[in-house]
Amino acid sequence: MEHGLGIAWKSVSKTYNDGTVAVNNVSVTADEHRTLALVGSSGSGKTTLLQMVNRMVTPNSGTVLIQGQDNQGMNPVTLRRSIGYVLQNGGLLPNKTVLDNIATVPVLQGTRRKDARVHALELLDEVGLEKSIQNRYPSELSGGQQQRVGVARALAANPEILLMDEPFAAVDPIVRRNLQDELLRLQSEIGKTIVFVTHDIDEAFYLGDKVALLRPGGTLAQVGTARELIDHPADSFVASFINAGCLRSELQ
Amino acid sequence: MNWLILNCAQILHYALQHMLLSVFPILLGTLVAVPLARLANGFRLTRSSIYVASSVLYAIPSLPLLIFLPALLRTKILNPVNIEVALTIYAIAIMLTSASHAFLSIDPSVIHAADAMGFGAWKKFFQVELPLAGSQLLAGIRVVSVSTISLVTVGSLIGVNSLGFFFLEGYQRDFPLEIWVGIAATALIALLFDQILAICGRVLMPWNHRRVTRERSAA
Amino acid sequence: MSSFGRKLIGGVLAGVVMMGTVGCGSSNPLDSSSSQESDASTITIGSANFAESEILANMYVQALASHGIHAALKPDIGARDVYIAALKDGSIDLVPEYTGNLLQYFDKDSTAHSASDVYSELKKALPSKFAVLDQAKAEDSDSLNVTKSYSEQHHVTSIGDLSKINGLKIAAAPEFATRPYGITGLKQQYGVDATLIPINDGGGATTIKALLNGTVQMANINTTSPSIKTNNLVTLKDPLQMILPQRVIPLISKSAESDKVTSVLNEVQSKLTTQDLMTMNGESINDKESASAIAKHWLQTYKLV
Amino acid sequence: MNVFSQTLLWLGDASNWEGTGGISVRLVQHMQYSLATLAITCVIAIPLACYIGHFGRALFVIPVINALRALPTLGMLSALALIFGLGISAPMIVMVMFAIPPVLAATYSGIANVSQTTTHAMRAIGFSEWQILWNVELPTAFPAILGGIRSAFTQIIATWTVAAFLPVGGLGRFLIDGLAIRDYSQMLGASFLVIGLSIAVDVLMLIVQNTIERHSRYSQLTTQS
Repeated sequence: MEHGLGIAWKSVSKTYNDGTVAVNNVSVTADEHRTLALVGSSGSGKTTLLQMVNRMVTPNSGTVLIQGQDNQGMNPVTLRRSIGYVLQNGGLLPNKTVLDNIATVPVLQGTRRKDARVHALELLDEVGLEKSIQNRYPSELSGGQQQRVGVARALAANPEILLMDEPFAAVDPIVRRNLQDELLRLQSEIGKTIVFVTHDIDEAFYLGDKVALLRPGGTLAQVGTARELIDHPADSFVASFINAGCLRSELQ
Repeated sequence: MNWLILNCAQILHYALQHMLLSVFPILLGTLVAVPLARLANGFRLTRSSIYVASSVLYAIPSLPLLIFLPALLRTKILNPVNIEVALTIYAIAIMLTSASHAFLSIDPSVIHAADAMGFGAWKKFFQVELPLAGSQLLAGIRVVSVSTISLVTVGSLIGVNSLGFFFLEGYQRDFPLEIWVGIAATALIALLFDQILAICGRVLMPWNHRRVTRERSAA
Repeated sequence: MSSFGRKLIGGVLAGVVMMGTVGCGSSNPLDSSSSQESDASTITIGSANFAESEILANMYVQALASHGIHAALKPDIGARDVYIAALKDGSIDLVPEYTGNLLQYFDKDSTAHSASDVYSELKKALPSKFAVLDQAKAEDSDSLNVTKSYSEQHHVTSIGDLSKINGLKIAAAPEFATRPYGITGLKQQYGVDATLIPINDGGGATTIKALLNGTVQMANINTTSPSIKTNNLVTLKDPLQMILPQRVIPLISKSAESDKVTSVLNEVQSKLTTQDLMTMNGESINDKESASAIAKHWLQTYKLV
Repeated sequence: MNVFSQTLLWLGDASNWEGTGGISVRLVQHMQYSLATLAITCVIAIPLACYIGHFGRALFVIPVINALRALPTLGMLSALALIFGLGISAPMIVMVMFAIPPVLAATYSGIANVSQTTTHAMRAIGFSEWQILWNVELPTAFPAILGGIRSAFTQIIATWTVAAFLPVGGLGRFLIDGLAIRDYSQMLGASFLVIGLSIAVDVLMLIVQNTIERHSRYSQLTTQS
């Protein structure tokens, strides 16, 4: 497998059977060991694009290449186990303890439960959680704690790729900033290929090495670094989207 | 009141018989209905007809079913298997609908997360769907248990005796105390089974009983 | 999904469940009662759904037990048709019976009337699988009763006197409708039209209440029931002997018969008198004693236990 | 199975349908008993559920009434028969007692899920308690009430067959009397009639439910939301 390719969406489109066009002929790449932020308002197809990577959504046309290989050719179950996935509400299994939640994917891959639990304990540290919460259930954790466990679970199987679907949207701004800093620190240490979906342009600029801005109706407005989008917005839509965001960041 | 003391051996005998006759249908009814409901849920066609199937099964009057089973099963008339099979059919009728609702009530985002993590169908059923539908399934089993325990008494009309014996003998001898003792004993057994099921629920599903502790954010 | 379509599939699903459970039921290992019967030493004794039958069944069980024969009791099975079917399929091996009714059950148009004729005809009429032991002196037969006031008011002392009264209602067990001494018998032999009010208490308290409060004009009550005397009811005479003599007699499957069983039970039969039946019925209905206690008490008085 | 052919013969034989003990008389009796039971049940259960649902008081009544379901039918029938004697009152009371829980639970849940904010707002505008109940809570709860009545009705029809243990009419008579003389055809025929009756009633109620829902725009709105 060639290195340096990360994830490539090749003119992918998706129309749901109730007729809504979620993604309309989008081509974009996520560089390896870098973070791509997919940003846009709701209905811009950012989550659909993300879910094409681990084949939770199958595009009507176009292909998704993972390190140069078409993901349609891979077995969906093994593919999903090799990709970390963080959902908005943490997506934790309410009936398992924090430790068992984190150890879920390695156990699915066949690791012995005891070893998986040891590794899970280390991950608790990495995402900044105390060991004392290991036997608690998700319903006993705060929003911030649940998100951290979600990230730890996604990292448990040591995947190459990490998909994050608005993971910090449901927490208050202060905790969100902490989580964002944690993610940047982690990324600097472990260098995963991260695809981060958000509707908040500041978060996209703050976290994304590259930012892809999507228009409602699932078309790509512009792709580039934060600096490029701010200095040379491709059109009025990009400019107004960014200005709305920047106004807020100047006030902070 | 000394009737109670004089006959407590007989009462205990029939109470034990009553419990034995009820346990089997409750367990088998649940073991059959839960997977069947999950399977039927899978297809849109059968999902909507679960309610109809249950109401048809439940509409069958108990007496003729008890009479015809010996002929259908080629068993002896007084063999308790007949009433066990009849009660199991009723247990399935009740359990089908509540099991179907239980599985439909699971939070879709958790199912989505499980799929995304790469759970296979069987693992997802046992490790995710069954535990999460657990509390509603348990409510269904408790309804089945109560109705089975009270339905066992109909067996006395065809010679398969349980606490129902006291209803018939009390009615013949114009002896209300005997009937009320039978009713009280049946209700007590229903309560006993109900509490046992409740305790099983608490032990098997601890996550249902712990709420958010005081916010101790780690950041 | 049209509602009819759902109904159809629902019906099919119900059918599948029914067949599945019935199928697995028939091959069901949990068959506690039949394993109990299979060991030859145990003899299972059943009883009909009224007190006296249960007392007699307890009596036989305790008598056999005291002679080392293990006997299991299956009380309160149901009416004659039900416990005879249970005897046929081996659910039970023996049941207390009454000569007249049993004869008429197996041979509707028998003409025997005296107790000894009935007994000899009965032995001939029995299906090959069954046998009867000695008939006791004790007799408990069906009897049609009216209240004293009704009898005086309508000058009714014999069944025939009823033929001129219409709108007659009689309280009896459901099977009375088809018995030769029942609704059919009344019509054919005495020309009496009566509608049956089916009461499931074996001629017990509810039947008496129905007679006393006028819901019914007539009631079928066992002659050994104490309530006839206590309510000074008038038992109607049966000149045409529609109701045959009903001596107590054990009906047994030949497969369970043995000399020991026969000798023990015949000894009990030889001691049993009609008066005993009346006292025992009194102990059950008035003193609310259990059938097993009454049977034990009787066996002890005759030192059979 | 020849018993099926005998049953069809029994059902087909016109003489079985006539006379006081005939099928038609007992079928009508069965419907009369069931309708009377349903009427009495609704008169008791619906107002009670309205009171509990609307005012939120006497909530302990719900579990107590649900516990009634644990009582054995045969036991209650024989116990009350000794108190009330012959006649229809004993079985009627037992049947009503077993029919109240489903109707009460359905009506209560229908009324209780009208959000407190709406009732509070209406009270603030000046609606009287009765107007709130009549104009909002009952119309919203109507589909749930109909569902409760429907399940109670089928249960009533089936349970009246056991009531024939006592000297009452109805299709159950064929079952209890058939049981005594092991007359399969009479029993199977009667049980076909009972199942047919309960399915017919179920479909009828379904049609009534759908037509009512289609016409009243208001309840349509609430069921969709």
